[in-house]
Amino acid sequence: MNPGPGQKEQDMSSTAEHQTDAPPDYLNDGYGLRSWLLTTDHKRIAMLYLMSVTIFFMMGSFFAALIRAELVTPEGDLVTPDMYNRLFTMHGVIMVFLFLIPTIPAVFGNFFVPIMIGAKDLAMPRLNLASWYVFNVGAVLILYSIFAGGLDTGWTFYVPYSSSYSATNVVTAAVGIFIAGFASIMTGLNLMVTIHRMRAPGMTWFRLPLFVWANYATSIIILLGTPVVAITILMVGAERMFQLGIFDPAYGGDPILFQHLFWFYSHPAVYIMVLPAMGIQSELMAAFARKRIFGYRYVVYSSLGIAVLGFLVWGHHMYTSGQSAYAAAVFSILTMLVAVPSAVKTFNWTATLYRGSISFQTPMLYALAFMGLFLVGGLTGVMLGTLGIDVHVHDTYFVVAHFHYVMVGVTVSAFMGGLHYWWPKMTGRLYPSFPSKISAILVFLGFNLTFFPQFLLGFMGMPRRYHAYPVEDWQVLNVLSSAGATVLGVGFLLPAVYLTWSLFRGKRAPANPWGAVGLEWDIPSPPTKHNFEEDVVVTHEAYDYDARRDAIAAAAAAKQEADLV
Amino acid sequence: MSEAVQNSRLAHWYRSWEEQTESVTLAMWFFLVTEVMFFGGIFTAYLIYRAQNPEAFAAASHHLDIVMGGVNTAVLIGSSLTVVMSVWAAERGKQKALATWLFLTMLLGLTFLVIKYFEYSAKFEHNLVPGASFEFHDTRAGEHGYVDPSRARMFFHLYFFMTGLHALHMIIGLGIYGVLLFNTLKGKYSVRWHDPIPVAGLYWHFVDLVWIFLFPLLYLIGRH
Amino acid sequence: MSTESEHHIGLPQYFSVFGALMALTGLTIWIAFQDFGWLNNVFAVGIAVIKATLVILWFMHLRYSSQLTKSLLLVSLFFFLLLVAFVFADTLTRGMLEITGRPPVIGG
Amino acid sequence: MILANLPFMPEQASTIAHEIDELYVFTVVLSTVVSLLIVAALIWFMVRYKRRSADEIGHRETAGDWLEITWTVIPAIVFLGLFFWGAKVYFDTYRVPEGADRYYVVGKQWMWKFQHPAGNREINELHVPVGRPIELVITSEDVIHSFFVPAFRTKRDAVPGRYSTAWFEATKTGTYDIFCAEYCGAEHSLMIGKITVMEPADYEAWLVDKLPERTLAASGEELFQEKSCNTCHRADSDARAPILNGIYGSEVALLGGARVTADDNYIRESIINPAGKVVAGYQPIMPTYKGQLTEEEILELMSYIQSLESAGHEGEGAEGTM
Repeated sequence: MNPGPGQKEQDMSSTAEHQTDAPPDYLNDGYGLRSWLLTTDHKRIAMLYLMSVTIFFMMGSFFAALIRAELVTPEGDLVTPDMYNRLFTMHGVIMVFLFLIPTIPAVFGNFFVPIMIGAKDLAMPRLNLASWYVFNVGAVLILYSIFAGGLDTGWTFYVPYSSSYSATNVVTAAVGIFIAGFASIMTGLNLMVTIHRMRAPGMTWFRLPLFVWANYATSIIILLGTPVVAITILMVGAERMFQLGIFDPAYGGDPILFQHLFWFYSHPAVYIMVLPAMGIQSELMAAFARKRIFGYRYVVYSSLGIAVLGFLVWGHHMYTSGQSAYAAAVFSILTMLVAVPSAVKTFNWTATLYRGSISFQTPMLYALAFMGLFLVGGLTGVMLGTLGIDVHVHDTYFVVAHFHYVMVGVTVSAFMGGLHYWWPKMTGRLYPSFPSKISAILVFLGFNLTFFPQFLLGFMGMPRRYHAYPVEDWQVLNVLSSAGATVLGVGFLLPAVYLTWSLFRGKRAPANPWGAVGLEWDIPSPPTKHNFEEDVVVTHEAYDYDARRDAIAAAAAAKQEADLV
Repeated sequence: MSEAVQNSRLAHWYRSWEEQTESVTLAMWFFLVTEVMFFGGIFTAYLIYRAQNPEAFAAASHHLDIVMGGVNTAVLIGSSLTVVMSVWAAERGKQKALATWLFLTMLLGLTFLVIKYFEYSAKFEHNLVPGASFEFHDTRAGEHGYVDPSRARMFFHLYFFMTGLHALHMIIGLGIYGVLLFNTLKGKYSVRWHDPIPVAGLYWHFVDLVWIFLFPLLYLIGRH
Repeated sequence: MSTESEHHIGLPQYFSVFGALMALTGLTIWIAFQDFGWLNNVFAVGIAVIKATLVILWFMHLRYSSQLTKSLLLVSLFFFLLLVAFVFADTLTRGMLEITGRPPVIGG
Repeated sequence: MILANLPFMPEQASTIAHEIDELYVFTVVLSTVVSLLIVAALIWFMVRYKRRSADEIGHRETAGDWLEITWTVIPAIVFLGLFFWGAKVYFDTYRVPEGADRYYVVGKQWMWKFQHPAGNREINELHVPVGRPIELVITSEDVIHSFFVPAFRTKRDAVPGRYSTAWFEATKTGTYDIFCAEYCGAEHSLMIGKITVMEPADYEAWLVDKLPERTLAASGEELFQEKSCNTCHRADSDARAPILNGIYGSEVALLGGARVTADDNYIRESIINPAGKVVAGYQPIMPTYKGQLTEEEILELMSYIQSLESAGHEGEGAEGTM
């Protein structure tokens, strides 16, 4: 899907023709393992994160492929039920905690937030490097639990199964998630302090690019939500190891209290996953329509609105769980309110294209796919928030389809869009545009073929986490879904090929290949170690294409001359 | 301390000393926000279960040793004072005073942990530690009626989890202050640059704050 | 604490805050042994909040910190109370609707 | 009924199935229309404002505050409308109608155990009469399960340590699937059963030939004696324990002034943790029966207590006061 080169970045960069006086770019600013593993440069740490999350994305996808293979036949005869439980649990845990939550803030947030606000680096570079190591330690613990017998509690760890009935290594995985969560807190903290303290002179709050705003809102959620799941997981660990049965009904404990504490984090966590993706979407729409985002302030307020309202709605995961009907009604009203900011953003992105100058390069294909899939994902979310419908479709494939439309359809396509948008800036290389467009289309088609049938399966009553389904006529839809999964898999593998190829033989990227406006496009690609050679003073708004008309013309000319298609 | 060494403390990506101090302090305050939510989770569980079984919690709380709890509270408030004195000394560059206040803070922290150790061992003797050997008898004076031992055991689940977590934070605090003391003796801090002292102080005060809430909620219920 | 120079907190202030904290600890222990019914809980939490504010404002220098630092504390308290409030909203109203045929009798 | 035979819809075999389907189809149609409008706008903009030259830039737009307000308020109103409709349907699914027959459902790792009011016991099979409101009192013996019948659109989690209620009224005879919807371990996907809806006459016939020796309430009464509950809970006792006649569903004043309604959870808790909620005017001297009674025995005691109508009027099948 994107470069997963085994060895470190620096041995692959081509023979760098050193400009005599200009400082070397950050990739060539030091060679050898030490310069990479002990770097405090936010750009190198972002590349290290990119490698880690790519490996975990591939592992998670591998488990997903096995799940889809299993569900081709109703009998569920590919793997035993225990194995299947481990498969969907590890697919969930790896994808949620090791890919979706860290990726965009830790890769693109780390790389571009400092550049976009005109800073030389993050507020605490050493903490940034430490977060990468802590993240990998947590990941190793989670992955170790696979080989030591796996985990079969589902990524939700519902008590009392996870605390007293599961014989798998829940505690190892729980400690792994705790540590990975700590890395997420470190990243969130770093971004928060940087955005507050390190903005260049002239970069006022409402001149910040929307990607920075999105990371700001995400950091709020990370800082307020992650600790609660950390303590909840510690409680489950304490119950398993020291018999401190805090959720054990035998001592008056309440399994539904676990669900409250778990979802208090896990719903805002889905906004941790989706808000940065919305930030990338705003960047892509502005860059490829060459126009200011329509209603910039409303998009900012809706990001902050989502961050705050996100904490008020977690009860919609528990409508049928024995939670009181009145509390369910309160959570349902608030869920309807939290859907409004997302609707506002969708309308604003659509309005941005009006009278814009739209070009259909690969990142824009992903952005347009984002729009379609976010409509479906968002509106089915509203359906699930409606009390009446959720009673029937809770814990069925309708829910699985909804959150995959939002997680894969929205977050991953924004990640792919962002990757293709910033790849020239991060690596100084251009990738071939034809295969990348093919892979974008493949991803879109494969995705819809995989997950749209699951909406139908869900309403017909197929429960989730079933390795075998007794109803014969569900098989057709399941086979369609599995077929879609293979197309999606190919669609995601293609970028790994051509992006890695571009690292060696891709054309040299000019400073502004897309003719976009933003501090990151005013510096060479790849940028130097300290990003800006002279102090930056910001005078324009975020996407002020009119003021930068000449710069765009020059960039377009440079691109023409580098005979890019 | 030579000027060069001092300047190396000003990280190159900050524009001034004040900006660096403000950023580091702000970062610690953000971290304390996560700590508030971290303890918030277990305090929520405590409040819910206490609301559901007030009698059982009152009976169980009666078993806690209020003298040790009270002394521990005084010890922690004392340690907060020594921390504040260490910040006061650091601001004025009084290296010797700084070292003594840091050492006193560690001493008080250690006293707290030692008292905690005695409390826990007392619980072991009265088999009040959740596990196979847990047995509970209502020792409150006067007629309070029957208390379900399993609900009283829930109090001890929360008691050991919360005070254990707090003690863990105290141990981390001792580690931090050990490093500070070591650096002070090596003369790393000066009037110009002593950021770690007040920042570590914030963390220590937070650990004291948690105990300020833990003490009444765990020790003082059911005493009347 | 932004610039240290203008508002050094003097030693007497530190000691008076320390004295107040010790006094409040004694008070809260004494109150615990008196029977004020449900007021006991209010006193216990109230005194703890007062002690906490003393520590935060003086010992943690929040009095002289930036507006942002002050708001951080309130934000984190707000979200903690939000968690407690919604979980209580659920546990307290749980049994209401589930009685066969008989509408819930609220209060009274 | 147009909704009855839409493709990809499960059978509508209960009264509320129709309501839920109406709400669902309305939301799907509304979402599709709105999405198509937005996608149409997107496509039109993409075609109309394609980039003509490499250095062309978009027009400078002024923000339309009124436009923003309209597309904030309108979605909010539509969503709140959806909420009210959804809430009405939700409360219909959970407010059990008067005089529903009460069946007990006990989820145990990887099977469903049912108890009929008449005393019959079944595993993974449930026979119910058509056209009568059936109330299910659901609990679990180990982990959280979830009783889910797609054809009736009912779903309720079986949470260990407490009772949850759900109800349905079957409108069509036939056999429908029962699933466990909440992940509960190794054979979560094998924890399925069949619910057979029969005409009332066939149901009575089925009951008779499978009738156990005594009803739930009767076995509850026997347990009541066996566990010597009646030594204190006697009508004429010198007030050492509250009289249980007619207590079920009534309102109870507790020691310390609180008032609570004596529902299933209250009775179960008073058996497991008697000192939790003591009735005003009595001493908390009742010992706990935790660990001495299985879930089924507690349900039998529950049925017996419910059958004790207050001495005043003649309940159906009540044996009067002891």
